Amino acid sequence: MSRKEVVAMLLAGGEGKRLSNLTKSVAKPAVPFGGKYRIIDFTLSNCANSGIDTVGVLTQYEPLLLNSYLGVGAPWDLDRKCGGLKILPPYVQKQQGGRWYKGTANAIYENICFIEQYEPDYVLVISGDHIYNMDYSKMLEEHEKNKADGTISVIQVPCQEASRFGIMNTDDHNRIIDFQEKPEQPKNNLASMGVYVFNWSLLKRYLKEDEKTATSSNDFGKDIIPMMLRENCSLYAYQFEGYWKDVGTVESLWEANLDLLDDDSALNLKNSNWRLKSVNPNMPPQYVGKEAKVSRSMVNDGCIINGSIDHSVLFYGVEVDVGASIKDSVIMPHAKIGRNVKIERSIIGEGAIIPDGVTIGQHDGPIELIDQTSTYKNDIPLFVNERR
Amino acid sequence: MSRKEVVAMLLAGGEGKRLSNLTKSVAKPAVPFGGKYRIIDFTLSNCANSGIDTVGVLTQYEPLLLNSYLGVGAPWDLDRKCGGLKILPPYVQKQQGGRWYKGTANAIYENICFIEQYEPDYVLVISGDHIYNMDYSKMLEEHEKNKADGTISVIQVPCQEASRFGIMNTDDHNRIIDFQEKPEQPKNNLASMGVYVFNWSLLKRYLKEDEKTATSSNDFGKDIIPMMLRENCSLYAYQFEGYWKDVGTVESLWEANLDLLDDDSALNLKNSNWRLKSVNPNMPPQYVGKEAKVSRSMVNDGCIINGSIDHSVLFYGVEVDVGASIKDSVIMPHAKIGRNVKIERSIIGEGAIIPDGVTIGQHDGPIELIDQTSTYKNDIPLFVNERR
Amino acid sequence: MKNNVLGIINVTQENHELHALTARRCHASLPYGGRYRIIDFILSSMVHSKIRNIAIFTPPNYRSLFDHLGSGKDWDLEYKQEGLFIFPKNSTFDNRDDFSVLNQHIDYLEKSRQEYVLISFGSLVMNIDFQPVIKQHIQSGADVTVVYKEKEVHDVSFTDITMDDFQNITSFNETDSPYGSLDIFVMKKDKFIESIKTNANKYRSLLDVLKNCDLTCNIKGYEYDGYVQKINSIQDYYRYNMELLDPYFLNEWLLKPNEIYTKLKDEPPAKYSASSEVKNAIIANGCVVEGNVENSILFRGVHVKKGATVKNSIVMQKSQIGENAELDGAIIDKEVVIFPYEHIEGTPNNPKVVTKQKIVGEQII
Amino acid sequence: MKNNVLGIINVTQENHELHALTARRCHASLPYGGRYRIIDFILSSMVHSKIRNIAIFTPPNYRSLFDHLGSGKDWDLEYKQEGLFIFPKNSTFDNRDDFSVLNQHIDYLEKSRQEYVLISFGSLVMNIDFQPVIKQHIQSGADVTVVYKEKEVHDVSFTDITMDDFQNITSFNETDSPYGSLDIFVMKKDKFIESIKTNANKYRSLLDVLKNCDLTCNIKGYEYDGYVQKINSIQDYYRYNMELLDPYFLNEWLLKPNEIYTKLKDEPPAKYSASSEVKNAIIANGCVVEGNVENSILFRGVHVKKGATVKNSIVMQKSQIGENAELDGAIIDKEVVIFPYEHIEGTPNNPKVVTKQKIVGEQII
Repeated sequence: MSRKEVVAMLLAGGEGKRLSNLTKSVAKPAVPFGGKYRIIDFTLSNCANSGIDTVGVLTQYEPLLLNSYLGVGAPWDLDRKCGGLKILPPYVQKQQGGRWYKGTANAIYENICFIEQYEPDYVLVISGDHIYNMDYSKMLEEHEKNKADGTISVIQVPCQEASRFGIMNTDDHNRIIDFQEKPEQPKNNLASMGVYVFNWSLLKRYLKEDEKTATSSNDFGKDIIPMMLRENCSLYAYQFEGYWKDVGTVESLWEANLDLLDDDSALNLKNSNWRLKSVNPNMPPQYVGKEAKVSRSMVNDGCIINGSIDHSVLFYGVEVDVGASIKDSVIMPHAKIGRNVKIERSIIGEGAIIPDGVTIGQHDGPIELIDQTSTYKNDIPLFVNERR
Repeated sequence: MSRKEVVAMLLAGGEGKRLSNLTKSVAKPAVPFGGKYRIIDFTLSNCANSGIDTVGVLTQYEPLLLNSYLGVGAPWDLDRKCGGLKILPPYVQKQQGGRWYKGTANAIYENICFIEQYEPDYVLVISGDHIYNMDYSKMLEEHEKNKADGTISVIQVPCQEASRFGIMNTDDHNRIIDFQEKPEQPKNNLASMGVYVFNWSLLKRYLKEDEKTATSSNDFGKDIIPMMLRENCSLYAYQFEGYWKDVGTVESLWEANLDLLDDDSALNLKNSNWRLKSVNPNMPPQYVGKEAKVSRSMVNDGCIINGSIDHSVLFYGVEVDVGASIKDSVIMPHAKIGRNVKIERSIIGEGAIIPDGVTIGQHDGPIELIDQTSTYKNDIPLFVNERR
Repeated sequence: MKNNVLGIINVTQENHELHALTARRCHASLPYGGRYRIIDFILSSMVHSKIRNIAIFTPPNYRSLFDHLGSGKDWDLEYKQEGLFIFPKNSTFDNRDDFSVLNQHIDYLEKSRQEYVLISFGSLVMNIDFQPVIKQHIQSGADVTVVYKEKEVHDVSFTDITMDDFQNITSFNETDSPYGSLDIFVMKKDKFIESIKTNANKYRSLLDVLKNCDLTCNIKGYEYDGYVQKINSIQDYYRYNMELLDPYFLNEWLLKPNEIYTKLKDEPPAKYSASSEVKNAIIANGCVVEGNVENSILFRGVHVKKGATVKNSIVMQKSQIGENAELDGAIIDKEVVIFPYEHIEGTPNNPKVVTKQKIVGEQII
Repeated sequence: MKNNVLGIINVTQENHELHALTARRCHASLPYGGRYRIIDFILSSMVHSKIRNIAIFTPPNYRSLFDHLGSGKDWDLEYKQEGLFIFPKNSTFDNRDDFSVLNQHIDYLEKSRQEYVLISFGSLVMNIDFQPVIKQHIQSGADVTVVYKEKEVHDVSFTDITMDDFQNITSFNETDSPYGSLDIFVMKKDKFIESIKTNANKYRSLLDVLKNCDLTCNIKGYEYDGYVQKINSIQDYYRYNMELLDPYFLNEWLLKPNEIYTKLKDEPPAKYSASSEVKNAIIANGCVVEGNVENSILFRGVHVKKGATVKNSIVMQKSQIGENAELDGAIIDKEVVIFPYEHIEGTPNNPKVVTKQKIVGEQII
């Protein structure tokens, strides 16, 4: 086994509770995004495009679909002879049964052996829940230049939102002097993106230390980083400029999808030097019919559009019948939208069959999410899932 | 998703307790065999060579190495656009925790959804613990010809061993009239090989029925087959001729390895029409030195032989130093055998480093197994595992 | 389950009528239907018919075909021993000489384990299940089985065949027969090899042999009643692409359970801007549509800029249609750049072809 | 982590001295060391040096090389966009004309995203880490960096170079220089493309350009002090293979941390029977040894039958040595059958070559 300079550990066990029924049977990183992707495609493509070829993916919640989506990593060029993508589930023992990772730090702790076999200098800890294109190799360069013990990637957030994040206070050289996890009174607006680089030998020591602490929640933000700061480790902030979003809620998921339609979006999917890689199902090209109207939208292979679409994102194989109109919405794969259906400000779940004439969502209403449990007047099911 | 005529379900969760420390950290199907293979290569190659391209592999005990060995099935040509190899572990839920499959039948029951998506006519149930080359398509032909509900593959075993197996009693047309699980007084010597073909629609009914029975051990041999016979299902025996071995014990594993050295062995590894497929690590060719002697043996890539080898099987990367002699033994990958070591009737575990001058095993003794726990005089460790 | 048939696709024959589109690629790799290459159709049909060992004999200008097919993975043809094999013809061979190129690689045919061969000559667009053909061939005991169709009005390029009442083919030379051969043959591999070896000097192709043999061998027909296209001219190319805009034909290959495989790429979904107007169009991923598109087919990565109009046209991969440019009745090959305000016009019977990587018009600075 | 270098392996040049072994394969696909092909060495060296976009320019008889390399997966070169690209030379090109074949595929060079090229001409057997070469090239600011070695007695086939005290190369034409160029060059891709474009008509190769240019450009040397072989004759081939039986040389490629990749096959382990006698031999998987083997190299799937003796010989894939046959000083190519009791003898200076698929002797029934 040859050495690797960096090993990436990708936390992909998120339940995504606030994504409601979208994560009822899939882990959050596997939620469809952007017309043809799944959320985890962003971080995996980031690794591949940054030249990191060894990625451990830590799964736990509803891993079946995610596992089969990831396979051996070939869609992200991570099917490598040495290293590559490896799925690291918490596993079941006969006597003790199984249990989930106790926290983000515990997840890495439990896989120390996996990391050790590559004798890395650095470990990159990332999360599979975020939408962003980032060249981790630049962050690693900074980390090396600073001779840091750890580097945390940060992004400027609007001040009023700062209290939702872990906030960094840095000196003039970007060295972190103070870290507040979701502070009520944030001292500034530099939020942690949950992207960490650590010197592996040092991190290993802290992980072991943390594991011994019974009261610890075994979390990077709550335990490891504060402990490192207390002990005067040199932690640096690396400021990221660009699009970054934690799609943790139905609203933010909807918003991030529609952000892609903005011509000035900082998130460029067409950059041939930073290809967003994904599993590509084989589908015929889309057909736009004689009575169709499509504007300000992204539409994927396999769609058949006979209605009108405005400011919306349509995934694989969506069919929109005559007279239907879709506005400010996200339509997940293989949904069938019946005649004269009106959809606005909604997310329509995978495989939904929306009966003729139905109206969903309204111009000034909240974001509607249509899934298997949604019903229409008198409990008639609105979502008829024909796919197995 | 297109239909599949047959789906194979491969039971690969075996603990292999009687294989002692060989299965301490790997599932039995992943135990090395035959100089370069793992036991599960046989059943997976059987599937591929029989034209079965959809295989669910049911794992549970120590699945990590097995999972990474299986990947997406490419080494067995089972990396297919539709179907292919899928790993089906019992998985952990947050609230309930995880639990193992209750029995062989329960393992299939829990994966009814997996099978259903292919709408198969037949399900082939096989076990990853056995050494044999078998064309399942011929068994399926027989099954169709008999218009059977189920077909069980059988092999003639020596009468004195019959009580270790499930024994079939058949009429003149090979229809099973009676089944005895490990009978004290076997009525004949037709033993079940644990290879079953069932009509899927019927099996599904019986699996559901069985699951409702609280007292059932949810096992094919103990519960499903007897229930089907009681209810007059037409079950047929399919007689297999050829080499078949359940390598359940250290002795039988040792024996099956040495069986390969027999020039008349019914198990042919060189048959180009029935290639035994496997993960092939990249290793240089073997080097046989000036003072070496090799006879009646199988030696794999990467070995460096300077001692003498007789009637033995050497896996990848074994090094045998000058003056060492190995007889009637199995040497697992990357073991290093020191100067003047004498080994006889032994299995040397993966990565063992046997110090100079040691003697292991004797001409008329039991089969010695050298593993991480083995010690030599005064508790000096005999097995120095340098591999991570 | 297991299939005992070796697939052979011989696309070595060139067609000078198509020269404007095939000067820098071979016929079989012509882009088709917004996303495919012509080879995808026969190849996918073979794969769905459970043929998993396939040899493609290509003309010397095979690089585009080769780049398209890669390892065969996207057609589910990546196997350890079998799978997809590509044998390019040396440029010194005669264009029509099928037998000598086969003869050159006869060792591949001899080594393969299959008992039968299914041979397809030429580049047909069809989605056919070969399993009933193979089944009929084995059950009938015929020496050769030939797939044919009942001809339609515009089917002028099929070899006419005549048959007796038992579907035995009695002649390949008849004119005005209602039946045309698709030049798809099934036979025993041994017989095929023998035929190549004995006839390589005398005849140029299997069809030549069948035409000239004394017909003591038993040749059976198999009728195919599905949709099939044979593209022999620029007009054919234009018409058959345009037919896909008719939902009937679209269904024939879009919605059949046996999908047509093609090379998969990491292209983002197509993007439509506020100013786009699109009617009756097939549009592939990676396109950006800011202008008007009507009765047209856009391949992957085409950019139709603001104010541009693409009408009754076919635009291949990565071409750019500049602001306010107008196309009507045009076939725009790959990576063409049309500058703003340019007009390109053709008719269905004489579509205007703009060749690969051409730059049309001058930049106005 | 990321590497900004495009690898180019140009193996278009043929060598008539090796004709007995290269009549039906190209030089780069010569079997070597029991398990490898010559191309494996430079290719693996590039992969271990983190170069992941590699083009191989091959002669017209490239099929054996092509079958060997497949999709590049076994060399860890299967990527979605980059990886391994094979460009066969058309048979009409002049044998020594490197530039025109590169010029023909200049679009590939232009489209690739890398900033530097590392070009290797010829088929060297070596296990080299190119990363220090690339690093030196970038840090030195040289226009071109050339890898050279201090010549040993039998190194007659390297281009002699002279250098000043700062490793600047001052001439490529010197004879009797103690240094020989390995014809491995690092330069900016743009400069390389420019050089091809401007010199394709005037010069035939990069080396030609360097030899003839006025040396206003700065050419630096990089000394390689590891093991390297350049196989230019049957004697070289024999000697360099035999050298592997010396543990010192064996270590150089067997035990280095950067393994030499090659095509992986499902061959069972080698099998030795009760009657086998083997001394000082390299033996690949799939062999069956029932006779005597001494000071020899057996490739995959060789069968040495009872009573046969293979001494001081090289036997390539799947050849069969019949009962009581005797080889000494022989090179037996692939799939040869030697009948029982045949004797084949050669000497280290004049090894006896038996060509591919030949059958030697008559069957005694």
